Amino acid sequence: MPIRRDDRGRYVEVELGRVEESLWLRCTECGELVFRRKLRETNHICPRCGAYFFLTAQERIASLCDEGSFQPLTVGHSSSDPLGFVDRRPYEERLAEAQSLTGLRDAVMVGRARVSGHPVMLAVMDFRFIGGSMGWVVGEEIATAIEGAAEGKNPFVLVVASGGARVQEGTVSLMQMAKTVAARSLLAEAGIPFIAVLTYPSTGGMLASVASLADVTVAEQGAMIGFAGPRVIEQTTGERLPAGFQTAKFALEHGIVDQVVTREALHDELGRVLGVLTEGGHAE
Amino acid sequence: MPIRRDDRGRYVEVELGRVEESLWLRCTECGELVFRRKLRETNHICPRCGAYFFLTAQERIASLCDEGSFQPLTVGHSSSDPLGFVDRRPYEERLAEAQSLTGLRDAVMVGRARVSGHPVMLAVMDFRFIGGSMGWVVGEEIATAIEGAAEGKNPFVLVVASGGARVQEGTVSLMQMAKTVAARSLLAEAGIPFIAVLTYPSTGGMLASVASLADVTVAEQGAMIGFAGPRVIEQTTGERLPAGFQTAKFALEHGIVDQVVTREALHDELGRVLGVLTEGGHAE
Amino acid sequence: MPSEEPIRVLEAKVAELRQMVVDGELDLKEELELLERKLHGLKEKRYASLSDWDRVALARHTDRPRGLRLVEAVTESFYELRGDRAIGDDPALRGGLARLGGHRAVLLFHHRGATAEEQRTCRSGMAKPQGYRKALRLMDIADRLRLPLVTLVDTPGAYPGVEAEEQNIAGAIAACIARMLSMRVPTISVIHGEGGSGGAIALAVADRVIMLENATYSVISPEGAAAILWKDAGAAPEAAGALRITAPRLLELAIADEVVPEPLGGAHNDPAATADALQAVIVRHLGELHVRSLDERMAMRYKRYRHAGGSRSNPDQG
Amino acid sequence: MPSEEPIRVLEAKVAELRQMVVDGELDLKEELELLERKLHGLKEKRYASLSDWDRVALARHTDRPRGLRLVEAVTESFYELRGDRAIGDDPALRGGLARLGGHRAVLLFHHRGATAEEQRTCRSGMAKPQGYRKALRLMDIADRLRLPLVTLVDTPGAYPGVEAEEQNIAGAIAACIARMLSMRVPTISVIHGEGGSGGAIALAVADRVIMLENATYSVISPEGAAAILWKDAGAAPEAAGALRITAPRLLELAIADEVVPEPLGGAHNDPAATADALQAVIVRHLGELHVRSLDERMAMRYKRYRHAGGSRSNPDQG
Ligand SMILES: [Zn+2]
Ligand SMILES: [Zn+2]
Repeated sequence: MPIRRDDRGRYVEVELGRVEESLWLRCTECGELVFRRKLRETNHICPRCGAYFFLTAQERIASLCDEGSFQPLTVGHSSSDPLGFVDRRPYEERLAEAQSLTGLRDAVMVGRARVSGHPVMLAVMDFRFIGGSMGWVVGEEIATAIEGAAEGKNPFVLVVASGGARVQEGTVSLMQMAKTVAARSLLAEAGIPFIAVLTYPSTGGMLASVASLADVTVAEQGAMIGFAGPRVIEQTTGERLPAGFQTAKFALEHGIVDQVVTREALHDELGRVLGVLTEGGHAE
Repeated sequence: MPIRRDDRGRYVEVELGRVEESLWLRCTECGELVFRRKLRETNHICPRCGAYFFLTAQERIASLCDEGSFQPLTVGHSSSDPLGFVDRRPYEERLAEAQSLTGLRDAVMVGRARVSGHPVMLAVMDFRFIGGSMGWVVGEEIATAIEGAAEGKNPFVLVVASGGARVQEGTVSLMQMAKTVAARSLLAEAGIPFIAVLTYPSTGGMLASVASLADVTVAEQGAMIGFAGPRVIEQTTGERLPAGFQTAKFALEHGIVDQVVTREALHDELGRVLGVLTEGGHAE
Repeated sequence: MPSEEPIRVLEAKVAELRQMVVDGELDLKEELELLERKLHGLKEKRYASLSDWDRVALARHTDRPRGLRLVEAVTESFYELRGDRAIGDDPALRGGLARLGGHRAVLLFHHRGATAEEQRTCRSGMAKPQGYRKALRLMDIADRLRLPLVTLVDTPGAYPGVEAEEQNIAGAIAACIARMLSMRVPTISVIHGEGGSGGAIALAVADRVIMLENATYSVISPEGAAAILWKDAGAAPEAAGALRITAPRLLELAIADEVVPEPLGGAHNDPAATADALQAVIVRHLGELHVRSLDERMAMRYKRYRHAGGSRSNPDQG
Repeated sequence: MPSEEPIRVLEAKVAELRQMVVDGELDLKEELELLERKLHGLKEKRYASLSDWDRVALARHTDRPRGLRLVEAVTESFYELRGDRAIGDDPALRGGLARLGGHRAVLLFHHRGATAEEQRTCRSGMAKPQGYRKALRLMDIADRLRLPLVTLVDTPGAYPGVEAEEQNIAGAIAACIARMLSMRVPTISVIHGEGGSGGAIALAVADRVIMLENATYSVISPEGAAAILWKDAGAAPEAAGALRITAPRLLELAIADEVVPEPLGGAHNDPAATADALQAVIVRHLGELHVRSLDERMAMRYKRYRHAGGSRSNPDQG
C-alpha cells in the first residue's frame, strides 16, 4: 500500500487491487520494487530510500503491541448507512468492498492490548477502509473503546490514520466529531491518560475532534497532519504551500504535537510514556 | 500633568511641581499653553491637537461616575514599607511626598459609585503616585474592593494607570500580582462582571496580573498597553519598535482588548456594557 | 435559483399595476386582486415544493439576513467583544454580550461581511484559529457570568490557509467542541445559513440545535461531494439531495431539534419577520432550559452527543 | 564573585599537593591534612558570611545546575511535552511528565541552555508567550490526570520583545497565575536560580515555595533597581541588599516556605548532592500535601496569596 506525496504536495496511490495480487510493491519515492515479505520485516519502510508506507490496522497492531496481547472489543457494529446513500454506486456496495479488502468491519479496530507490558485500550484506524474516514461506526467504536478505557482504568491509545469525516454519511458523520469528544470527557473525569499517535494521514474532521485532544500526542515520521487538504488550500486561497507543509516536523515546530518518532521507535516511545504515567509509585 | 510619547517611543514628563503652581500647562505634543480650567472642561484633552493628558484618580472619578455618586471604601491602609527600604532616600519619604502631592493614601482610590445609573465597585489608579505602581497597599485595596463587589453583587470596574510593580517593596510587590488574581476568582465564583479600563499607562506587573483578567476590557485612546517598556525591549533584543507599538489600537489589532474608545465616550461605553450585563431581564 | 424568475416577472408587473391604481390612473382593483391571488398561489406552489438544491441556493442567497445585521435584528442590544488575547481578532467569527427578548446572553456568530470589501476581510465567513479561540474565551465568560450561550451559525467552513494550519485550526475547532460540551449554562445553536462542516459544528454542539427552514448543515458542500464522489461537478443538485443537508431532512435525522419556517420565498423576503420568529424560538428554548437543573442539562447534552446519529443494532455482535 | 579567588588558588595548590602524595613523590600527608582543614575553614568562613550580592552571583553562576540537566538529576524519568497547540514550542520554558522519588508529577521548568547556541535559542531562559501557554496546557494535564505540579524556576524574566508583546505576554503570565491558583492537585515551586519578576511568579504561585539557599526571587534585577532608584549602576550590590531578594530574606518575609542548604561554596560545587537534597525536600512536601483534602489545600492556597506580603494594621481606618 505505497502512498507518498509528490512534489506538489499531492498524494499518489498505487492501485490496491493490483498491488494485492503482486509479490512486489513499487516504492513511489524511489521506484524500487520491494519484495512484500521484506517490507514486512522493515516495518513497511522502503529498504532503499527509507520512505514510509502506511500500515494496515492489523500491521500497526502487530508493530505496536506486545505479541499476541491484542484482544478485540466485541463491539461489532457494522454496515451503517444512515442516509441510504447512493452516488455513482450505493454506499453499501463500497462498504462491502472495503470490508472484503481489509477484513475489517469498518475503518477502526478497537481492543485491549499490552504495550511494553502496560495494559492499554487501543483504537487503530485503517486508511484502506474508505480513507480511514469516520462515520457512525467509527465514532461509535472509538466512543465505546474510550468508555472501556475509563471503566477499566487503562490508558487510551488512539492511532490515527484518517482522511476525515465519512462523506457518505453526511451530517451524521459530522456528529461523530461531537460523539468522540463527548466520550473523551470520561477519561478526564476518571483521570485516565489519553495518548494519540498521528500517522499518515491525520486530517479533517478526525484531527478537528478527538485526535487533537490527547494528553500526549506523538507523530510518526511520515505523518501528514492538517485540517484542510493541500489542494483545497491552494484552490481557496491561492497560497503557495511552504516546503514540509503539514509534515510531522511542521506540526512539532508549530507546537501541535509533543514528539516526532520513527516507526521503529514508536513502540518504545509509547512504553516510555506509559512507564512515566502508570508504573508503580504514588499517584494522588 | 502632561505626559506624552516622543518619537523614539520614550516618555516626556513635565515637572509636576512647577505645573501644579502654574495656571497653564504646556502640551508636549503641540507646544500650546493651555489654561488649566479649560483643560478640565475638555476632560484633559489638548484643545489644539487632541492629545490626551492623563487624569488623576479624582479627575477620572469625576469624569466616569454619575455626579456625587462616589463613596470611598473605608479601607484606609497607608504607609506600607515592608522592607524598610532606602535607596538614595528612604521609601517612607517618597510615600509621604506622593501622599502630599496627590491627596491619596496610595496609588489607588476604591469605592462604590454609579455609572449611568448602574451601581458598581470602582478602583481607580493614579499615575502621579510613584508611577501608579502596585505595592502592598494597592494590592490590598484592589483585593478588598473586589471582595466588596462580590459581596454586594456589584460589577467591578478597574481603571488602570500603572507602570507596574512597586520596586521599593521588592518581592512583596510581586506578591500583589498573585493577591489581586486570587481576589479576582471571587468574582468568577459569584458570577459578577469585571470590567477593566486600560489607560495611560497599563504596563508591567499590573498588566501581567489582574488587569488582564477582566471579562470586558476597554482601552482608552491614548493608552499605553504592554508588558515590557520600549527601552527594555530595544536594549534587550536590539529590535526596532514598529510604529504605533503598545498603543490602544495596537492592542485592539492584536486581540488584547475588546474596544478602544475616546475619553469623552468612556462613560457612555461603560453604561452600555453595564446595561447589557445587568439591567432587568432574566439572568439564570 | 433560476426557477424564481417567472415569479419575479409577475411580481414586477403586479407592482406596476398597483402603482397605477394608487396613482388613480386606472380602476383595476378587481384585476389587481385577482393577479395578487394568482401570484400568491404561484409562490405557494413554487416554495411548497422546494428541492434540496433550491434550499442550498436560498441558504446562500446574497440578500439573506446574516451576520451582524441579523444579530441587530434579533437582539435588543449587543456589545461586541473582540480578540483571542493571543494572536488577534477575527472579523469572520464575532461575538459579545447581548440582550435578547429580555434575556441576557453571550452571543457568537459568523459574519460574512455586508460589502465586497468586508467580505474580503471576513473571508465570506470562513473563520481562522483566532476566531475559534475568541469563541473559547467568550464561552468562558458565559460560564463565569452565568449567561446562556447562543450561537448563530453561517459559514462555508473554517478557513483553509497556511497560517490557519500553522496556528492549529483543527485543534481550535476540537477545543470549541469540547468546551461547548462542558458549558454549564444553557446553550442554543441556530443554523440559519450554511452550516459548513467543522467550521460550523465548532459552534453547534448545544442543548438545542435550531435551523431556519432553508438553512443547510453538511459535512461537505454539494459541489465538493459531486466532485469527489460523482467525479462530476454537475451532480451537485443530486448530491444536495443524497447528503440530506437541509433543515427538514436534519429534523428527520434528529440532528436538528426544530425548524423555524421562513417567510414565503425565503428569509430575505422578510428579514424582520425572520428575526422576530428566530427570537421567539430562542426565547422559548431558553425558557425551557432555564427551568432544568444543571445536572439535568449536562446529562441530556452528554447523552445527546454520545448517541449522535442514533443507535443501531449490533447484528453481528461477537 | 571575585572574593572566591583566594579559595580557588588554595584549592588548586592543595590539589597539586594531593597529586604529589598520590604519585608517591613526597610524604606530605600531615601537611596536606593541615592544608585541607585550612581550606575548609576558609570556605566555611567565606560562605558563612555571604552577602546578598554574593548570592546573586552564585544564583547566576554559569556552572550552577539548571534546566534540563537539573531535571534529569532530580527525576528518575522524564518525558518531555512540547508546544502550546497554537503558535509553537518555546525551548526556554519546558515541561513534561516525570517520576520523582517514586511520585508521578507534571514538571515545568525554565531552560537557559547548556551551550552558547542553545543559550541563544533559549534566550537564556526568558520565555515567550508560547512558553507560558504551553505551561497552561501542562497545568490542565496535571489536573486532568491528578498529577501534582512541580515547577523549577530560573529565569531573568519573561522575554521582552515585539512579538512577545503582540502575542500578549502579559495576558499569558496573568493566565498562568490564575491557573496555578485554581489547580486542584498539590503544587510545589522550587526557585533554584534567578526568580525574575513576572516571568518567575507565573510559575511560582504554589502550595509550597521552596528556595535553594543561593537563589534569588525579585521584582527587578539589582542592576535595574540601581539604575532606576540609585541612578547609579554601581549601586547594584546595595540594591541587592535593600531589595531582600535572597532566600534567607524571603524566608523571613514568609514568601519562601523553606530554604534548602547548598553544598559549601554553592550548588555548582556538588550538583549531585544539590539534586538529591532538592528531591528529598520536594518528596517530603508532596507527602505532606497528599494527606490534605482538596478543599483544605485550595483554602490554604487562597488564603496564602490573598494575604501575601502579610497583614498590616489600618492605623487610620476611616
Ligand atoms: Zn523507496
Ligand atoms: Zn496639543
